[in-house]
Amino acid sequence: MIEFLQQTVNGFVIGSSYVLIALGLTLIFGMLDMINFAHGELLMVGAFIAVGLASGLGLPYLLAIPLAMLIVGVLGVVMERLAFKPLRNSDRVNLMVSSLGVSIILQNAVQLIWGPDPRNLQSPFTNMQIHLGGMVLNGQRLFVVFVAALLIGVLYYVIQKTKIGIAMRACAFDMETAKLMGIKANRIIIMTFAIGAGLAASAGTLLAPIFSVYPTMGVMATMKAFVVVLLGGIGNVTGAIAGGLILGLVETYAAGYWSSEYKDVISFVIMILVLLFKPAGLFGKHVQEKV
Amino acid sequence: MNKKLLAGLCLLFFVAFPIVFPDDYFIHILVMGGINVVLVLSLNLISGFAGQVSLGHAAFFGIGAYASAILSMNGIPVWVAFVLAAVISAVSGFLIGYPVLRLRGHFFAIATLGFGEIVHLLINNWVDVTRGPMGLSGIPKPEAIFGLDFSSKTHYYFLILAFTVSAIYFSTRIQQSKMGRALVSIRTDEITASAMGVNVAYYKILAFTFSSAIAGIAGAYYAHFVLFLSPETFKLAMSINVLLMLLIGGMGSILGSVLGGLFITIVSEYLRTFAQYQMLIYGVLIVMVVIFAPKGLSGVLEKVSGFLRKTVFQKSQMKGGYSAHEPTHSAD
Amino acid sequence: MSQPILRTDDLTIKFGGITAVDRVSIHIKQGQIFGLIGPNGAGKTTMFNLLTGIYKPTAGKIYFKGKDITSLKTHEIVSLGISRTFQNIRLLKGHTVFQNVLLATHHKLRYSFVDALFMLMKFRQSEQQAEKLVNDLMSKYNLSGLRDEIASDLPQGLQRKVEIVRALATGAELIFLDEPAAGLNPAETAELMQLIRQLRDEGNTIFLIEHDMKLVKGICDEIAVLHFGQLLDQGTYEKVTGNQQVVQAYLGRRYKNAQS
Amino acid sequence: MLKVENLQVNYGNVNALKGVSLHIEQGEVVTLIGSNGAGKSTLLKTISGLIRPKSGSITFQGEDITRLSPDVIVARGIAHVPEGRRIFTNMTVMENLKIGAYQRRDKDQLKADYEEVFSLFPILRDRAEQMAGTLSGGEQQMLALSRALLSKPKLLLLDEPSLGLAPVMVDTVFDVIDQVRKSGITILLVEQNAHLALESSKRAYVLETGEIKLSGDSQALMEDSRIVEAYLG
Amino acid sequence: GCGSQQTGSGGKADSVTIGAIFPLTGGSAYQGKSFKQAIELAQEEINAKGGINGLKLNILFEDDKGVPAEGVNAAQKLITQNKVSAILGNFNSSVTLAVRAVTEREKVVQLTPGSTADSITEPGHKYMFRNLMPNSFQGPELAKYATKKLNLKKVAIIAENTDYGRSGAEQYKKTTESLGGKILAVEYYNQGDKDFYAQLTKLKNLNPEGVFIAGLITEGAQILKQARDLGIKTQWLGLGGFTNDKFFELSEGAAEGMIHVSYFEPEAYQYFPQSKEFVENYKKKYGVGPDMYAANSYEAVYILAEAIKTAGGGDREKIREAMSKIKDLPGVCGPTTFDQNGQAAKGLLFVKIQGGKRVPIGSEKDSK
Ligand SMILES: Nc1ncnc2c1ncn2[C@@H]1O[C@H](COP(=O)(O)OP(=O)(O)OP(=O)(O)O)[C@@H](O)[C@H]1O
Ligand SMILES: Nc1ncnc2c1ncn2[C@@H]1O[C@H](COP(=O)(O)OP(=O)(O)OP(=O)(O)O)[C@@H](O)[C@H]1O
Ligand SMILES: CC(C)C[C@H](N)C(=O)O
Ligand SMILES: [Mg+2]
Ligand SMILES: [Mg+2]
Repeated sequence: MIEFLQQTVNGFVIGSSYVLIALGLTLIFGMLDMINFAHGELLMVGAFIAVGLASGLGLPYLLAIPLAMLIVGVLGVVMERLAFKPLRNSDRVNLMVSSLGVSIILQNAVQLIWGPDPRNLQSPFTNMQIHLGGMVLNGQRLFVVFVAALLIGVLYYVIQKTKIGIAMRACAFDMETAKLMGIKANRIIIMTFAIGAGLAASAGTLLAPIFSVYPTMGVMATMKAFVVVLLGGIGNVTGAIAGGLILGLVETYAAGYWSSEYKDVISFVIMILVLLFKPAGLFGKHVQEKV
Repeated sequence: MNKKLLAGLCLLFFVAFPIVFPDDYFIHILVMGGINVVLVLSLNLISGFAGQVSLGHAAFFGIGAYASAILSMNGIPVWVAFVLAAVISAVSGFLIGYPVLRLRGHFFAIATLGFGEIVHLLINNWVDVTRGPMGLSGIPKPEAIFGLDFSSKTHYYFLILAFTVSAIYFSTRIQQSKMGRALVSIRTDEITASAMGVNVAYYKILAFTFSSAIAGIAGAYYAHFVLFLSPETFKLAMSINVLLMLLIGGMGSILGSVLGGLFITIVSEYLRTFAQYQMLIYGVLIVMVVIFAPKGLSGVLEKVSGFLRKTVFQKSQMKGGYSAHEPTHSAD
Repeated sequence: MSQPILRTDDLTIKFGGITAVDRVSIHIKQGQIFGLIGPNGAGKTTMFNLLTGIYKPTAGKIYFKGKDITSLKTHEIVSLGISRTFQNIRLLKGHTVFQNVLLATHHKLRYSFVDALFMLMKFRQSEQQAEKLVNDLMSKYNLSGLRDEIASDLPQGLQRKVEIVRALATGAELIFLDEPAAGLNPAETAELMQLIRQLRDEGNTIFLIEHDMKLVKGICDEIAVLHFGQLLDQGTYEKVTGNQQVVQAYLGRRYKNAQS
Repeated sequence: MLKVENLQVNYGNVNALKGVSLHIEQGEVVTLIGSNGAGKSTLLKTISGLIRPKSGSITFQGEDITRLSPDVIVARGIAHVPEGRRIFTNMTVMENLKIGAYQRRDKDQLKADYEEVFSLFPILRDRAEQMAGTLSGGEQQMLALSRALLSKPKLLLLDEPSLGLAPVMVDTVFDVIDQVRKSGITILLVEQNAHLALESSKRAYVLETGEIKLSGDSQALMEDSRIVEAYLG
Repeated sequence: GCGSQQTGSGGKADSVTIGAIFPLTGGSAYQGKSFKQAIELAQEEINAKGGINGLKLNILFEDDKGVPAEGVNAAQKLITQNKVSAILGNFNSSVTLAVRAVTEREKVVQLTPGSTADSITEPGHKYMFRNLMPNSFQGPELAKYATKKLNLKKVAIIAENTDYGRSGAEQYKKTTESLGGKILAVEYYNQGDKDFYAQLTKLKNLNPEGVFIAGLITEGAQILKQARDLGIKTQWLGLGGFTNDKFFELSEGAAEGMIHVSYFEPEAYQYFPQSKEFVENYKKKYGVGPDMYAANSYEAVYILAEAIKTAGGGDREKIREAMSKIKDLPGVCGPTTFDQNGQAAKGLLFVKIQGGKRVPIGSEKDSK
């Protein structure tokens, strides 16, 4: 029983980290209708910058998080200007390819700058263990859950309660008409990327103390984020939460009770099954095309 | 007529190449390029013609490779194994495509990504059959045929050339038949396609099945050429690379598929000179190509030849055939 | 002339809470020009979508020449001889007029994949026939000059015409036209009416949706009025326009005033 | 109120507008008619800042707005209902309306304005949470009009608002146009339905292949034989 | 034609060229760095001492990215274009095995200082050589040491789902069971996995006396950290892959007390008497101590140099002959003699991490 509870908590916690990874992706995915393969690399760059700030400049971890988010936010904007903006009117698939190019660039640029060695990011919570009725919880992991919840709240507010969220989607759908409505389209897109990249960086900096930091760490993150976003429904924050938690739990139960080799197979199978029965994801609205 | 002449000259060039220029390294790279070209042509059927962007193509390459390797290691002649590999890949393509092709756009892309990873993980974990991460070695070379005994690269070169030409021919026949028109209409607008009498589901599955079969043959060839297989070859990175080749070449274009496959293979090799900057430059190159040539190399070629035609030849109105006009659709 | 080519029985479709088409039973006779009018959102286009298999009805039946086609797929319905145009024109983007029309011959080409692969006689003959059919149709309806133009770049009027010719190229005998006169100027509309009459005279049956009452009045043999998904009235132009409810729900006072 | 002078617009090497001049006074309804491809939509797009003219000037309320960006022009008080409605089909009706009110800061007044729009077009209230893409053509037109009104414009540019509308709906739209005018909003109306357009406007311009060919009092134009033949049928 | 007739002297007669193919980018790049650094050091030393019998040693590096097909292309290029006399490589076993097909066909010696898959030196590959022990060696040795010396009878295994992890785990299991020990569970994970709570939670309840990690540093460090979080207290065991100075730091101290295999320890001069100069030079040049891959690849350059010397130049076939005749050639990791399959027998050490340092506590000879 304790084991089951512990596994459930494990799944929940790891699920929250997936939510965190997926948030920035679902934002850009939903608003701009593009598969951004560079998302995991933004996360990775965020982690490296935090390492640089914390161990290089000796800044406290809690300060390194927002700073890394800021810097990566700017990086996200630069990336959008250089690699995505010129493709705004072209086929979606070109955007995806461009993002692949960007991810290759970032991965290798980071390796050139920082070298290929894995690193650590120190956090005051890393070595904090909380015992709870036979279960053990790690401080940093709880911190992740806490910050994820906070960011989800903020993001949810931005998208649902502010006009910016709608404006983002409007720009994505029809830039010209969005402009006619008085929306400063360029600014909105810049903002979307800044926020999306900042969220990726937050995931990087928060997860870095739990896992380690190396140039290819983003690849897996991108994949997990895709699964989460699709499970929940593209652009849907509630969906990302559900998707992330489901993925976390499924993986954990699969590894804990069945076969750790096949845990990833199981999560992909679940994703595909969900899509077959709910083609727009668990929380996506499926709209029959009107002709 | 002109096009046929050009194609003939190209073929002549490629046949003559290893004889005139017997450099093992170039031949090797051309063989690798050939494998990629066949693979890109196969992806082009489903992603180019039918517009369903797949991120899991490496799976079929892998299935073909493993099927052929395992069969031939169990005593089945390599040539038979080739055929069986195609059939097995086709069947897997059908089984995977059947449910997934109902999904659209990004959903399809990510679902195929998921399937790609599933296949990779199965290859990795089904140790009894695939030897899993230990990899398969001891794969036989193809049996001697038509005076080719596959002791030298050149023999492999002619085999992949034959495969490539067949794949080009196959693709061209599809493109210039009702199936090609159906696929392109599906890519453009599924509802219109069905309202014009096209059985959308059927053609999608058919394209996916053909695509898988050809990818399977490419895989089988790879297995009997490199003579060693291990699961990490057949991962997302490879699916992405094939898709990149297709996009850089020009989605939906047969000529583009050929150009893209060769271009990326050769450029990657060339970039070796840049040592640690190799991948960085590669990334920049990809971004630049999509930005400056969004229709890929075939689009550029089309433009250039269109320009030449206009200015140099002053040729009037082109004859309107289906493939002659659609810019993303140049026949080979 | 009197045998119904198309018949619906209590055709119904619901989207969530909305019943877009509500127990509609109509029948269209062979060789008629049958008009469907009704306020915006009444369910007219949805009717077409049901009849062509794009939507599946929640309830009710559809019969084409007495055959139940309710559960057939869109492409199967086409091959029986029904084709359509779209309210928001759906020509294949970036494709020429010829390519657009040629697509419509798809279901008539009977060659197999092997025929195509080896370019056998059957393949070449079928393809030639299809091309000939398309060329003939285009010259018959004066589109030959536009053969190699990109269809979606043409002016509205011509695009609508291409869509109609494309529908014809399927070999359909029952043709659905969804607001064919929208965006056309009076001169173009007059030309369109001529074309539709010609189609009817050649033995086709036409089922059209239109808001341009001049056109409806000018060519429709029979008219059905849809309102909130339900059949409000059916009959000749005079009959339905005389119906107070129709006037109120659809025609409006300006129309009324113009008439009186 | 609006003054367009010698406006020239090119698409590549196509001359879409070849020196168009026109003016609209405060509170007027002015109609612009012309056949397919004459350049009517191009003119409206240039006014609202979507297209940069090659030469010429646009003055709105005494200020030059020729090269301002669309969002600034909206802020100045010009709303444009584009041809073909261009609603955001991937969003709900309500979200579309919110986008229309994007620049509004006056929350209380905005509430009342939503109500007003819903009373003009009750169907939109019923469909508020539905995806806009599932609306019928006519419903979409109503939405597009409402969306533009919610930006509280001083000048409304309407591009073929009657397209695809049921006769009774055309009535409604033109009634609304009339109401809008009465509420003090100036309107530039582009229409295929020349009859109606001329009827509901005071003055009109006729645009042919990028040039103003005729202009004057709507009433008078309605009797002009050239107009009758080409546009009134 | 195939290169059997070529001298493979890289063109110039006053030098010999060899190719080195390792992962310099991608997921294994952090290991590639060690290879490259040590190889460059060896090259410098050799050339500074006047080369090999007066022949200058050239080394051309290629990146295989850890991908078999890339390795194959690189090998083909080095062999055909650069006409290298021999090939040093690769790291990832799958790449080595794919490249082996090329070197066999082209008849060029391939010496791997980094791949451990057993099948690399299976019979039938004349040109393939290896100067470190295969996976099947360290698993059993560790198992013997753990069961006999450390008295760990109930052990659980967490293994990387690769050749390295799998064969390590299987061999360990077999040996342990044959010695009367018990394997409580074998859990696999994939390279790149980050969270091991699920597997660890399961293991925790089995109360193992020891847990054997058949993996590499990135994931290994995570496993240890996470196990500490979960309060698992056990004797940790590991393969040679943990012989990396980064490991302790990455584990944030959680590796303290772990016992693992090592093929090489800098400053463990009692075990590696030949390594003093190497260790000092390496430290001087790179500021850190060499890890086992550095040592193996450094040694490998000297092995090739010896073969070239015997062959009297860059002739590929002669180099192969010379290789097979090498007998008890002293090297930093111990003497090298290749058996008929090209496998050199080397010993191993057991080290315990104490105060963040690897302290040698014995060798395989102790459990004999
Ligand atoms: N796929 C769908 N999902 C939800 N509602 C739909 C869908 N398709 C149509 N509707 C609704 O059904 C009703 C009828 O729509 P339809 O398009 O048939 O109207 P119409 O009579 O053609 O109108 P118009 O003359 O304006 O084109 C509308 O209220 C529309 O919102
Ligand atoms: N984006 C564009 N690129 C190139 N040419 C264009 C573009 N948009 C319009 N044109 C051309 O400019 C001319 C004027 O077009 P415009 O859309 O302004 O006409 P319109 O009067 O609104 O016609 P309609 O009644 O069909 O709406 C036409 O010849 C058209 O083909
Ligand atoms: C860790 C290493 C000893 C294993 C090596 N990467 C191999 O695949 O053989
Ligand atoms: Mg309609
Ligand atoms: Mg217009």
